[in-house]
Amino acid sequence: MERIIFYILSAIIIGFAIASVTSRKILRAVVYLLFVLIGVAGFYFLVGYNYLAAIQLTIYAGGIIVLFILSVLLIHQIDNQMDVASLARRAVVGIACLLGSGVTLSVIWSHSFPKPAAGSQATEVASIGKGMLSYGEGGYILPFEVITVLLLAVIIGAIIVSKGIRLSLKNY
Amino acid sequence: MPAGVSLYEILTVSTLLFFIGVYGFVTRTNLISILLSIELILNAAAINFVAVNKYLYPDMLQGVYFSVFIIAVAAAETALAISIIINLYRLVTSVEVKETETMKY
Amino acid sequence: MDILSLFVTVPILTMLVLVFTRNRKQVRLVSLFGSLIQFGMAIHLLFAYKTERAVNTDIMVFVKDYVWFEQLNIHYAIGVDGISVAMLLLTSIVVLAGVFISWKVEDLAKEFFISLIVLATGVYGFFISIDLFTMVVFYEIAVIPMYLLIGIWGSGPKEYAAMKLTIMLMGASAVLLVGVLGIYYNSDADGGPLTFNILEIAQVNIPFEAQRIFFPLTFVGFAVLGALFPFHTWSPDGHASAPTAVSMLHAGVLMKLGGYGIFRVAMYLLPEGAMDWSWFFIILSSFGVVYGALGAIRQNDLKYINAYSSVSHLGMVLVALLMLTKTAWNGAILQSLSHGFMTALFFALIGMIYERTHTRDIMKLGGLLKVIPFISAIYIIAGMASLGLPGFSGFVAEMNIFVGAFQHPDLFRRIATIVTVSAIVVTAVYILRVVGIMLMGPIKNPEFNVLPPSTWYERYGIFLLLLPIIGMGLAPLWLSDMISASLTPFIAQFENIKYLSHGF
Amino acid sequence: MDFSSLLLMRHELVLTIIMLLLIIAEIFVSEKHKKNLVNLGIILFAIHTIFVLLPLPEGTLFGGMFKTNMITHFFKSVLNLGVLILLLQTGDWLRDKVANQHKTTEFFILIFSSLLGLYFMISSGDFLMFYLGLELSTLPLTALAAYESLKQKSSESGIKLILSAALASGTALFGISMMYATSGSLYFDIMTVSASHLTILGFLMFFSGLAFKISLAPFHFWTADVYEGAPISIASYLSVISKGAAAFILLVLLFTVMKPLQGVWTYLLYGIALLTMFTGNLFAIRQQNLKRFLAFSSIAQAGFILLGFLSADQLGATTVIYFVMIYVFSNLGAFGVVQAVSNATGKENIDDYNGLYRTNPNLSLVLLLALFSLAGIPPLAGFFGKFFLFMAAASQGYYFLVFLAVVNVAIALYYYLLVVRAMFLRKSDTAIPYFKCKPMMKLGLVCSVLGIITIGLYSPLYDYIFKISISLFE
Amino acid sequence: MDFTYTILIPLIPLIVFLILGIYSLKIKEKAAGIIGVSGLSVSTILSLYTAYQYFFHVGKVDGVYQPFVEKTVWMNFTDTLAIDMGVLIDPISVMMLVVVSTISLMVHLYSRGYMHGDTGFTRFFAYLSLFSFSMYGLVLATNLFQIYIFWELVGVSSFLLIGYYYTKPSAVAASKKAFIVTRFADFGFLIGILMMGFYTGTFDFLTLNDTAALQDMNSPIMQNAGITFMGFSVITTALVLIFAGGAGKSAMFPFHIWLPDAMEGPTPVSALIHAATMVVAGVYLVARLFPMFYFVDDGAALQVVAYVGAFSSLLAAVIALTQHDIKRILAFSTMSQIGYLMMALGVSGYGGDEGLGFTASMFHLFTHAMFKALLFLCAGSVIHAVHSNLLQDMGGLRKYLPITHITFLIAALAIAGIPPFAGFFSKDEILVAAFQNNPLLFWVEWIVAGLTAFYMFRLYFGIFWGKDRVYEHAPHESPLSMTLPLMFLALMSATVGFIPFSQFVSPDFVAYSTHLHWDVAAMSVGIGAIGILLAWVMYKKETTIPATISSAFGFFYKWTFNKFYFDELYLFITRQIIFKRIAQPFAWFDRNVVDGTMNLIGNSTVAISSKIKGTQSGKVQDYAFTFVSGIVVLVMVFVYFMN
Repeated sequence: MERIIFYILSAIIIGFAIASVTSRKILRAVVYLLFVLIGVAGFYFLVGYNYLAAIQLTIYAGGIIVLFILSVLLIHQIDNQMDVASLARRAVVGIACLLGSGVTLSVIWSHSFPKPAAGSQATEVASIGKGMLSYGEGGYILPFEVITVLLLAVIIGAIIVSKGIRLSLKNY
Repeated sequence: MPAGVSLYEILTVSTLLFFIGVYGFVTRTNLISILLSIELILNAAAINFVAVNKYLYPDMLQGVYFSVFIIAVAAAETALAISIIINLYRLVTSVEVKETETMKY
Repeated sequence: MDILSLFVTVPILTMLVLVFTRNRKQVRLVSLFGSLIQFGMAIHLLFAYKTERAVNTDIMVFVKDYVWFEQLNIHYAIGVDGISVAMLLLTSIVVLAGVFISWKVEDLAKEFFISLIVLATGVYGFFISIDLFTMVVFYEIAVIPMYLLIGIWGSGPKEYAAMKLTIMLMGASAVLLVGVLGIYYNSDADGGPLTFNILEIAQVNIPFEAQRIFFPLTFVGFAVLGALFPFHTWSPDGHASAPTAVSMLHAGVLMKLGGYGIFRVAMYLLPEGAMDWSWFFIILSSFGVVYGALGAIRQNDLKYINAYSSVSHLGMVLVALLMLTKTAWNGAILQSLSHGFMTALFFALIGMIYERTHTRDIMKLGGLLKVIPFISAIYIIAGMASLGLPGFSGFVAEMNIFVGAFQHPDLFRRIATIVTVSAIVVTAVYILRVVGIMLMGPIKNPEFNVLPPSTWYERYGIFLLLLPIIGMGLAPLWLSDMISASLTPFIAQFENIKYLSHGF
Repeated sequence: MDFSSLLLMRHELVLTIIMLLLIIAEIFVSEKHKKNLVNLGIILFAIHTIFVLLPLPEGTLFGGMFKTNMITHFFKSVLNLGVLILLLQTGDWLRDKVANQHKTTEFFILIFSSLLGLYFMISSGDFLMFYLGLELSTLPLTALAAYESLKQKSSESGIKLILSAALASGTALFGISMMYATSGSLYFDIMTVSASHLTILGFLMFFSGLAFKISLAPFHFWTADVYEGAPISIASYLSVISKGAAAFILLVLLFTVMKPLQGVWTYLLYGIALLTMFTGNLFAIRQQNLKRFLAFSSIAQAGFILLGFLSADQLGATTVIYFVMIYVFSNLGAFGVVQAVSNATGKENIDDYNGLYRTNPNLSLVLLLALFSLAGIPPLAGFFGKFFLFMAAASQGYYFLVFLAVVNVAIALYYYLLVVRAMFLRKSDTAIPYFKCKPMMKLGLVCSVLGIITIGLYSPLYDYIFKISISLFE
Repeated sequence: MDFTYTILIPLIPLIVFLILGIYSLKIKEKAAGIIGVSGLSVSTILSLYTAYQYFFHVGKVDGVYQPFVEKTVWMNFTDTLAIDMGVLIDPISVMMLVVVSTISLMVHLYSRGYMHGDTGFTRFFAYLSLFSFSMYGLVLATNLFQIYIFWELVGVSSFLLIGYYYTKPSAVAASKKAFIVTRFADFGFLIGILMMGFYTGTFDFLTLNDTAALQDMNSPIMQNAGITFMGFSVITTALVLIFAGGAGKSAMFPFHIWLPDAMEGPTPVSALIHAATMVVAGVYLVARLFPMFYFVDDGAALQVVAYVGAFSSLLAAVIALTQHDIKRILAFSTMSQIGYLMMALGVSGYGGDEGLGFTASMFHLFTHAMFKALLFLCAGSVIHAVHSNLLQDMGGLRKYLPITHITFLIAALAIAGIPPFAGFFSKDEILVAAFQNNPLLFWVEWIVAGLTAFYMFRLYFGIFWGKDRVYEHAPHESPLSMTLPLMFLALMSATVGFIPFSQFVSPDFVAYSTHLHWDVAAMSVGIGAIGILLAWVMYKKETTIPATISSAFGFFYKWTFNKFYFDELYLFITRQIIFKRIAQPFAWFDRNVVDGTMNLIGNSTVAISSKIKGTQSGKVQDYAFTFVSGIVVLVMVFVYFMN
């Protein structure tokens, strides 16, 4: 049963991924990406990391996709056809990517993974939250703090990049 | 873990996803769609972490936490990238890749 | 501060003072004063060495050794033997003469003299150092200023010449560097510690395989500076474009680093490699001797002629070094010295002629002996010295080389020797060609009927260079004995490996 | 753990506090005093630099996520020094060109947060911290690259940087996940690296992420374009600070965690070093724009740095750190002069420098020294660094590599001399007229020149690095 | 009795040279003349005193002349080999001292008149002193290297003196030619010295000439003589090479071409250097090493000397027949006479009467110096009078230049070998020696004797008889300063023949006595007389005979007149072969191939860099593609090819 679900999910992921990198309407591409993300979230559900799946849905599907859509709207790109790269280019890149994935897959499949260790960590939200805030072994408070700085920096960066024009126009 | 689904298959999916992303990154002519491809790549990595964590080292959640941070960083990255792209759009009213080829050689 | 380190510190101090000079007058005086001090030190060192040598039988005297980079076994190690003392004397004299000759430098005088002294510092340091690392350091210090000196104050296609010279010499130092590293990492062959110190490495039996690999690298690395045959092309262009004093220092002193380095590093540390490769390099260099001389025959630019004759004369140095006999080595060192003085004198005279006539094309000149008798007469004397006339240093050096080379019993070296000796005829041809066309014969150009006579500083420069030439030529004993006394360790190096038994 | 041990994070904490102070100041400083924020930022950072020089015990925090020891501490201080000099050189530009755009504080905050990222990357104890540090050090720079938002080039370089960075980090992540799969953990201390194919795959992908930051060929292409478009100070920061830090962390990882893979990365670095040196030099030869020129020269330098890795011993490590330090000062000197000239006249091409010596002798001398140090001319520091790198490579018998490297030195000398030629040899009627450097710029240049001259000759420094770098090997 | 003071003989001229040379622009003509002459006269007196002392008092110990040596080490080569500087006093060196001093003094005196009013007067005397110094040094040399040193110095002073009129292109060319040709010969000389030094372990004449060792087959020298180098016995090769050096200085075939051109120099110079002293240096060199030449390989090298000498004398005599420039005629006669000397040495034996050739050669060297110098000085006086070198411009001068006329006649008779003049005795001894040892050479030289007489009197009649030419101003006799030396030398030429030379000079330094061989004497006088008569018939009056003969021998005449085209040949070799075919290609090769390669390396680097610039395309996607494909390639390399 789970197996079938997995195959369906992977079909969704791969299929929509391809669609999203080939579609000539950008908005559609965004939507396809949304499906991919949802597929990934589904996969997280499947392996039992519900919290992660939730984050995937909220931040990705909820946040980033919206961001994309907004920007697309902002730059009036909804319905005009993107011109695609030349066939030769696509062919070359495609073959290269196939080659690359072939190499990677061959390496992966030729590798024998150790047997999974018994027992598994509790994955309910509370424990994850504790882990996120504990500073001992397996505690993630430091990365948590760092990511806040990162976000702050990125916000400021985004601000200065976009704030430039108006003020400078005023000054010039 | 899901019955009958081996780690190999999951890694296969993620690998394919990764290279599809690369393909998109290289072939798309529009900056925003390049960003989309990047999301694919990041997701591929995230899937790997989760799968490995689940299948091999389920006693600790390193992979899961890693994926969480990946997602967060991805969001930040995208936001910043989009702001720069929009700035470019305000300068040249286009988000085509070919607008970003003035500096070369 | 020990007596040797002064040779590095005094020029540096001179530079520092120069930085604060205000007008050209001060610049001249300061640099003159500085180079006078160096000259004095060189003289003093000469006598100090003689007295020290009397009581001290070490290979090197006045040895000082300061640890520099401990983990890398890099020391600042200095010391001198007869050879380096002679070389230091040469350097100081040529530098002093150079200062005199470039008395009238107008454009950026301060910078000019500073770079000149940087060059001198490098040369001094190279000659006093017995640590491979410091040697390489000073080598490159000496080479780099050439770029600015030629590029800024030069004439003709100076940018091209300067770039070519710098790049070729730096490429050479690239090869050299590999060789030095190779020697360093084989210096523990006998289980001792790694070391850069020449004297210590000399005690080590570096394995033959390593020697035969690293000898050519080291040799070529230095030989490019010594204008070895296929790698000499930087020298004509460089000399032709360089200002007078720079040509003097370059041909007179800098090119000597090549022969000295080959002798002190390549051959002293890698005797078996030298044995193994000497046939090849003998062919190159003895060919270079004739080649340079023949090249000089067809040139019309005075500086080109002199540059090619340098190729020929320094080729003799290389041949002599590879002949592996004490006399030939003695001759090689003497030849380095005498060529240093002679070629410096030549370039000085060429510079004076060029200043007056604004051409270096001998076909445009003629009958100068009538117009500027002093300079012309000195030119003839220099020419005679350069074609090996007895009574001048060239003869002493060449005879040592020829006799020494002939002491080596094997036929191949005999033939190489005879080829080399044949150069004395060709030398006579091109020297007399210049003398005949430029100094004798009718005056070709009416505007050369009256030319300003030589000035006091020019005369000082000339005499400074002429005296040692004649001194060496008339009384070679004091010098050649001092040098040949210092050759014994080298002999020992080669006797360790019984070079005669290698044979050909 | 008690919170006194947080003092181990002195660098990071103080820097964060400074950022906060700046934000607060931004709020309270009135319109017309905005310019003073520049001085404030620089002064605060100077204080920080000096303060954190205090010695520091070794230690590990957060369950091994954050490690600090003498060598990391030392290197962070080097970075501080570099950033300080860079800020000194940038101050005038900020004050005159930027202040009126209300962007000064942001500039400082972004620079500092990037530096903070580098700190975390350097002392990261696991891949997660490493990854976050990487991102934290890169993303603010993308914003800064696009800082001059009126210039299309600036935005272009920003886009190029962020897209390449994203791809690089994505690849690195994929690689890290593979290594996670094979080595069982993300903590450097715990993970057991084995030389299986999958590990090699993961390692290579992860390596590409760092190689991107050090701009090693073939992962270097972004460099020139980004440098050219970005503000000079950012180009300088990219080429000096972040590259140096990345080299350092690469060193740490290869010598500790990836030790089992030595058989792989030795050959890898051998090839990459050659490729990088030749690419950098061959491209640099024909550059006109000085920023591009320096970009390629810095690529070549990165190639040289790799030589030091090849002798996987303490001398090699010491040499690499030593060289990076020298490189920091030399490059800062070069960029500083370029920035000074570009601030005064807006000219950035080599031909514009014709006859510079006759109008601005001091600036030309600084540039001369910096370039000669980069080219490796004694007695400047660069020579010592390069020579020791060659020694390191030769100690393992890679004489051929050393030979090619030195050939590259000759090529490099050629194009450095092209600049020298323009400044000293050429005469030009349209030469850049004389202009006076602001005191801050002067200070910055003097500092870098001091570094260039002294570091090489002052051997105790090398000994000190050698002494403390032992902590990499226990 | 020690002869240390003889060091002064060369040193005084050296000092004079330094004084005159350094202040050549300051010292006036008169002072210069006085300084030069007085300096040299001191040397002359010393030399004569030495000769007197040596020959008549201390030299001879129980019938054998003992060599005296004073020397000091000048430079060390190896433990055994060194260059000494010193004086070697033995019969031949003393004899040479006398010759050099006499001629040189005469020339000095003569020059004061001849060079009067010349701008470079001081310089001229400086050069003369330099030459005297070098010649003395050469004569007194104690070893091969010392002789080589002064050999070079002599060459240089000859170069300077030939090129004295340095604004005259022909003079410059001649001086260059002289120096380079002799230098080329010296190349052989030097190699010879090197071989000699290596195989005998010494440069010292006395050691080399140690007859005991030379006769003992086990002595090191003879041992080494067995060694062959490129097929020849090394010592013989060395000797031949050394002789080559001598041939160069002495203008023997094939190095003779420089001598005629050397006449571009002032006439006194020709008299001093190119007639009397320097040109016989080669002969002196062979004589110095005579024991070696004689004993090593049974005189194989000596044969070469003999035949080269004979051939040269014949060649020169034939050429001299047709020349018009009187100085050139004299030059060729000099060459031919030196050929005599060489031949005489070549046919000489060792010890007792066997050594006649040696003695004769030295004797003839002595006499020849006198009358040939006299001839040149006379020629100078004539040229001084008519301002031309060419025979055509002269005639009937006997009434204008009585003294010159008489002295010239005496000299001519002397050289023609007419008794009782000096030449007769010496030449006679030479012919005798040849007659006894090598009839072929004897006949050759006999013919040459006739030719000599013929062309000398062609010259004599051509100058002093025949009808007057048009002279722009009436020729007048030269001043006393010039005629005095003439008269003195004439006296010598007339009388020195009676010196019993064999009492003083012999190969083994043992005095012995010679007697006249009437048959040979008669033959030589006869042929001489025939030659003179022919000349009388053809040239005393203007006749058409010469023209008819020359047209009769058209082709041969043309060849001889052009000196058998040797100059052209050498010119071809140097200009066409060495310069054009060798040096030019070398220069080209250097510029284009060697230098070209260097430039090519540089340019190709730049070219490559512009070739690959395309990869930096500015397209971020291309960068990404390279990025990923780079990884893939690396993975493939490390996973598949590097296990």
